[in-house]
Amino acid sequence: MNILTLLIFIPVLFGFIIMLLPSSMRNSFKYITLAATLIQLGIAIWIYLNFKTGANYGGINHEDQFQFVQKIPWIGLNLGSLGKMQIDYFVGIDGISITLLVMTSLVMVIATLASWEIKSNLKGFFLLFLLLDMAVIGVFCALDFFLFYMFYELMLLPLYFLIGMWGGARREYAAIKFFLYTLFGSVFMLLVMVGLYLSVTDPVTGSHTFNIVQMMNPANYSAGSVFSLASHQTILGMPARTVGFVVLFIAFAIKVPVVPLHTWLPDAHVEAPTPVSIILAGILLKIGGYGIIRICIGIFPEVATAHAFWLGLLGVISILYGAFNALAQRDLKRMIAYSSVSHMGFVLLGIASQTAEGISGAVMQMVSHGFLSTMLFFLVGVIYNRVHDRDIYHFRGLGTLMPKYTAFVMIAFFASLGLPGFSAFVAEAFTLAGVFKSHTDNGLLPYWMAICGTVGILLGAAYFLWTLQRMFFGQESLKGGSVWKIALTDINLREKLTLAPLAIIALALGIMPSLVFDKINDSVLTLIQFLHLK
Amino acid sequence: MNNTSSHTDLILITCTLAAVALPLLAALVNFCLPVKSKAAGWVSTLAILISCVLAAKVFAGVWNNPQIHVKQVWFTIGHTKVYAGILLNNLSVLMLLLVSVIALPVHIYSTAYMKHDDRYSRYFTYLSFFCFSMLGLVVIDNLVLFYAFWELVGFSSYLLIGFWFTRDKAVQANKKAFIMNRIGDIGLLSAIIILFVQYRTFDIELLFAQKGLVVQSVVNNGLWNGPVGSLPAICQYIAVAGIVLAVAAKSAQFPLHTWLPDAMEGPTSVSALIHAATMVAAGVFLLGRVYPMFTGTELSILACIGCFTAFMAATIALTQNDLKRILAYSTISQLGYMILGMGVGAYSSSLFHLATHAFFKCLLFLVAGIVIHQMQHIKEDNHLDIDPQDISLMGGFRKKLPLTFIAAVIGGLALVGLPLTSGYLSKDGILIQAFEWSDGKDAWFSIIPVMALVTSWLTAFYVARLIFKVFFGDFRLTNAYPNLKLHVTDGGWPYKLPLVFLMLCCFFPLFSFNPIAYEHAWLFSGLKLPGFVIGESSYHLIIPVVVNVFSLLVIYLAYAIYVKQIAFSFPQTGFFYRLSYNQWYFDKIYKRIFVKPVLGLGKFLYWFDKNVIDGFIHLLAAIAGCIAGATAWIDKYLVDGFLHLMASTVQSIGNFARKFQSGKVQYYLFSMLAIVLALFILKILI
Amino acid sequence: MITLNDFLIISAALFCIGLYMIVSKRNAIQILIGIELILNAAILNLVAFGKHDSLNNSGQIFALFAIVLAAATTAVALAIILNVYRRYKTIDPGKINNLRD
Amino acid sequence: MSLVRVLFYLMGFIAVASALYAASTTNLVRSIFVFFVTLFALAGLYVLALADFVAVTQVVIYVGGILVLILFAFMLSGKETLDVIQQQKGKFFSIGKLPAILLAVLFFIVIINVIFKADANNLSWVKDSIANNNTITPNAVMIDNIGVNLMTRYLLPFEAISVLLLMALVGAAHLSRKEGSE
Repeated sequence: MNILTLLIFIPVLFGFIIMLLPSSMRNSFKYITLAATLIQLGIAIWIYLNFKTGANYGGINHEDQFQFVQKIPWIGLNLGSLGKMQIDYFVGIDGISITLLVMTSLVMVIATLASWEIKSNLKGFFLLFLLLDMAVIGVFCALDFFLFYMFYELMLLPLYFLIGMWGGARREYAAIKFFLYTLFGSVFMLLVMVGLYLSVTDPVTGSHTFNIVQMMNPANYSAGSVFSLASHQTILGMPARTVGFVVLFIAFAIKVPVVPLHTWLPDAHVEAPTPVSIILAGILLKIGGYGIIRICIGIFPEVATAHAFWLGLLGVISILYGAFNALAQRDLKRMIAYSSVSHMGFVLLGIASQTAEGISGAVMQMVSHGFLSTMLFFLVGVIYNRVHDRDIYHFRGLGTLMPKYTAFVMIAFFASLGLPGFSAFVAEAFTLAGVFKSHTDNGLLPYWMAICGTVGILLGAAYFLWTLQRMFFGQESLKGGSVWKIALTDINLREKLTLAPLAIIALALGIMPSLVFDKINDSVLTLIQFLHLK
Repeated sequence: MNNTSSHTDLILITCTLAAVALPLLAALVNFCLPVKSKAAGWVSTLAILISCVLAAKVFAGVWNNPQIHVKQVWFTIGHTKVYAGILLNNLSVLMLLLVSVIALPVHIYSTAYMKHDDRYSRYFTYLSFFCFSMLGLVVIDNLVLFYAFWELVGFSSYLLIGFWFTRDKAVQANKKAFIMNRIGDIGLLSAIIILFVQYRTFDIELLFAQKGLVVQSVVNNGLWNGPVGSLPAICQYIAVAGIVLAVAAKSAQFPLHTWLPDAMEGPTSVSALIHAATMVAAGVFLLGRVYPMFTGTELSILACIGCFTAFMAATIALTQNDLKRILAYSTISQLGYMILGMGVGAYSSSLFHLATHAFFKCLLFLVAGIVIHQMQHIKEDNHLDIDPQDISLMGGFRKKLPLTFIAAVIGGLALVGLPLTSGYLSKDGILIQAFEWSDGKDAWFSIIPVMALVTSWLTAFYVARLIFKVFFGDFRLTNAYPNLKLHVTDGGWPYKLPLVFLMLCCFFPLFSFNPIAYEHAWLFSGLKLPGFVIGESSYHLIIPVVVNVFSLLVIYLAYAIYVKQIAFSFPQTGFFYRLSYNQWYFDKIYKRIFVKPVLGLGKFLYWFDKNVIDGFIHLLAAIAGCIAGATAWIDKYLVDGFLHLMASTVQSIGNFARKFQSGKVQYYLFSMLAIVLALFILKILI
Repeated sequence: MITLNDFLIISAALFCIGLYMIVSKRNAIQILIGIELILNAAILNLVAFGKHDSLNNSGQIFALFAIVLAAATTAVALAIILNVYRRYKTIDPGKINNLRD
Repeated sequence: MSLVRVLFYLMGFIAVASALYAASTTNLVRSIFVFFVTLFALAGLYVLALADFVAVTQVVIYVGGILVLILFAFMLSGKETLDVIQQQKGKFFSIGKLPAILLAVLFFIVIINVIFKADANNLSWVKDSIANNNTITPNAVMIDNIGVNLMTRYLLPFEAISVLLLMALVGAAHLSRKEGSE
């Protein structure tokens, strides 16, 4: 049994158990889910520890350099004159995936712990939750575009229901907005996927293939096909490969999210229940970044290089725009949502730079933001659970009332605003270093983008500190008066146990960035080499 | 380990690491202790004491010996290896010792000063954490970690300024401090990134050594050519500007100085350590580290900034009534001197002044702490509604607080820079070198040393005003409230010991055996840049005389005004008075020019987000809705209508035919016959 | 001389009367009578044409067959009518409309 | 006009008139008895068509068999039937019967039309038979011939008819037995 396959399908296995159990045992569901995610985490850590590094394990465009590979034919139809249809169940990981995989498994555990608050329709919730779990892990492992797309779409459905059924007051609006946005992206992705399929042939079997790794090799494109590098086909007067890249990019940019495709995010976050917010911010956004690295850049490297400036510009706009918006919020969760937009802008900026520092920084930022946003949303969930209010202006002086909570909030806030010692600092600093370096190294991004990025860091300090000052410091004064005062108890053991690992990991990654960088370095170098071969 | 590290080196390195790590350990221990635990103070004090001893050992081992530099790979990113290491040279061991030595009395003082606080152990957690960051900052060998500690220092300062977080002013102040520091951090970060891209290394020694990479690079034809690569010349300017920004933020220089007076909301002991002696000096230390970056014009700009800040802060200090605020502006002013010193090339004098200033300013703050503490007691005992920091309420403490009074006088004299004090040595050095520097330049460069000179007289005035108002005359509060109960004392040994220790450090013998000539101070010569030649101009004689004579005159003037009450008073409505009293309106200007527009921009962008981008989405949705409505209408009334027409036609035919299917046999028969008949008729007719 | 046409016209008249009875009568027995009328119209035709076949007498013989068959038909039909009456308590075919859709 | 012709018209008139009456009346009993008259008139017409044997058979089977059967059935169906039947009211010419009348009349017109178009007297085989003297003369005795033909030329239909009769007999008996009497 392939360990990755096991990792992917363990949640489904437990999902079946939950499905078979009667609803009268609903109290056990959360423990079953927790067990599933813990086992998954265990496997992920095992994989992490056994992940081999070195120049021969770069991955990216070398199929033989992926690890824990399982490749079995899945759908093989002989279509006569149209050739043979070849879809493989093809999973494997390289440096880019491994860290995100571990991050995802851990965030899933946290999200399960955050699900304690869910009170209604537990069976449905946990079933959808586990389905979602499977899908996201699958996305990070899939190396067959069809498989990737399947997992990618499979993610959408549970999320839609999780937001739409367990969400806040405007949940339908948010769920539909989310669904339409992402569906919009993925529908076009489907077209490009089919186009790629028709263009690419497997050199071994001679049939068309969905294999992502083979899509990266220009030699595999049959002459005269739509996306062939040599034939310069056009779609609506634009080069076909540019169109393909842009379409794929939009699909993933919606996930990231990149301004101006971001407006689903604040709504979805605000309306979603805490565990879903955690998954959204912690994992889903990373799928966007991961997709851009693995698929957009991987399959259309020359387009990515030619249009790097625009990618970088979008990144910078996201950073600044998200930060300014966060500054204007009075809903705590919305503020954090906009801060996510800002932080994920660094990811795009780093990727656009196409330097080792930039891409490593981007991956680091994804991992770091995965943990930190999880922590932030969990913290918001804590306060929302107690008084069902999140308005920053309705709280004051929480520091006296909930000292431990405030301590965690401070850790999370300062880690997010890039305090050295925490992971975000390393990520952002090296992303910016890579961006600055790109002008001399490959001439893709101008210098001022790095400077604008630093301004984003400054604004990050402004909105986090302002919130801290407004909500947690000062004389105690609550909108809900004494009722709230009783309700606002300090965090309990479960919450502490949830938050502490996150804080520790954020700290550990900040002090020992090699935990991430060692694993990704070979892949990043391979990617850079691959990008600049073109 | 890059070079041959002998046994002694290894010991020194271990000592350094231990000295840095011990406060961190203390912080962790304190973090785990209960909030009110009194053990925390001793844990921290013990840690800093050991650090102090270790630092002294390291100092003794490294001072004027070859520097020690060890490093190890921290992590690899791409092909770049990022190292972590320790760089011990004269500058860093001096700072190491200075910080730990200043921190020790402050720790002792704090155990008494914070005794009644609810969050006693938290205080020491933060304080120890600060010491760790500061000690780490001074010994670290590469820019990434330097930046890290640089920000951690700011972070611990943030924690300590806002230590009494229920006070609104305190949390406003710490937010302001952190954000202003962040502005500087961005500058530093940009500079680090630019240096990294230019030289592909973060190593301070490689970059800024005598024959380091920075020195080897030249600006040529709009390109900044270094040994590794080249960047446009503008990058160098940005890097320098970034560093200047960082220095200005950390050392509270114009235009980023406004956080420091507000930072006085923190406990006074914190102000003494962080905002007077150590952290604010980090900016100067940074300048010391990256000095080779600065040449020519850049140094002049630095000098201008320092000079202007020194002058401005001194003028503000003249009129303030808040005890700590006066000291804060005085700190800004003195830091301005140091920057000025750096700018005019008085590298070692500047760092010398840093060291001496640390002692006497710390002393003055501790004095202020005692005074404020007593005022606080009076306030609480008598249930008054007064500001315990307002000097216009004080007076006559000379008798009640004799040791404090002596400490204040010594500290004040050192600050003014009268002979025999340490301040004299360092400050006159800067002044003399400033004059020497302006000699060879345009006439109006001499404005800078002249302003510095004026500033030193202003300093004399406000120091005198402070001391006279607080310690001489009658206790003014008794004028308003005649029946006050007063229990005012110097306090126990945790108060007295630090005062005495620091007082002793304010005199010249610690630094030089020659009380007059700064050139002979061991500290000065230890920090001299290679190739530095001490000028032999007449300034060496004139400046000290002019400065000190006028200073004494100014002090007498203050004495006349505040003690003798000679009918001479400032026009309190004049423009200059208001300018000074309102701190040159910087806060208001910043608020109007920066804060409000940024917040406004934020609000606007959110509006934009909600109405334009989301509005666009909604518009799309509405258009889609309209189209959908239209198609639905078409579908319902045209397409479906057609279908319905078809269907109803078929249905009516069916219904018509259905009538024949009545189940009545005769009907069927009739129908059949009718059709047959019709066929027949048809046949016949055709 | 009586021509063939004369017979044919009479038989046509009888046929039409029988037809009318079948279609319009509300009584099964009368309908049966209508059927008999039609049969007789047919027999009349057979007989009339049979006049011109003295050798084989086909017309007359088939007339005989037809008569016999009519008798059998009637017998069966009456039996059916009796059954129908028993079941539906009516012999009005208009009321027996189980075949309706 | 010969006597034969007079007789023919008379018989024809009686047959048609009685049939019309049987059709128009709502009284079942009258209808049945008038039907007798029609049958007799038809028998007369058969005789005029030189088919005396058929005429005799007609009288025997129809009048003696079928009509009796009908009457039997009518009476067997109980008093209720009678009541129901008696109550049936209706005029000869009601609006409800108009379609049926129209149909019948049109059919009649069509048939007449066909008859005249066909011109039966001038059919080729009729002409042939007249030419070959194959036509039955009023004096000829056809019974022998019929009997011989039945047993020779038409033996198969004859047997088939007999079997059919048997089946009808059994069927009718089966159908008319009372249910539940088994």
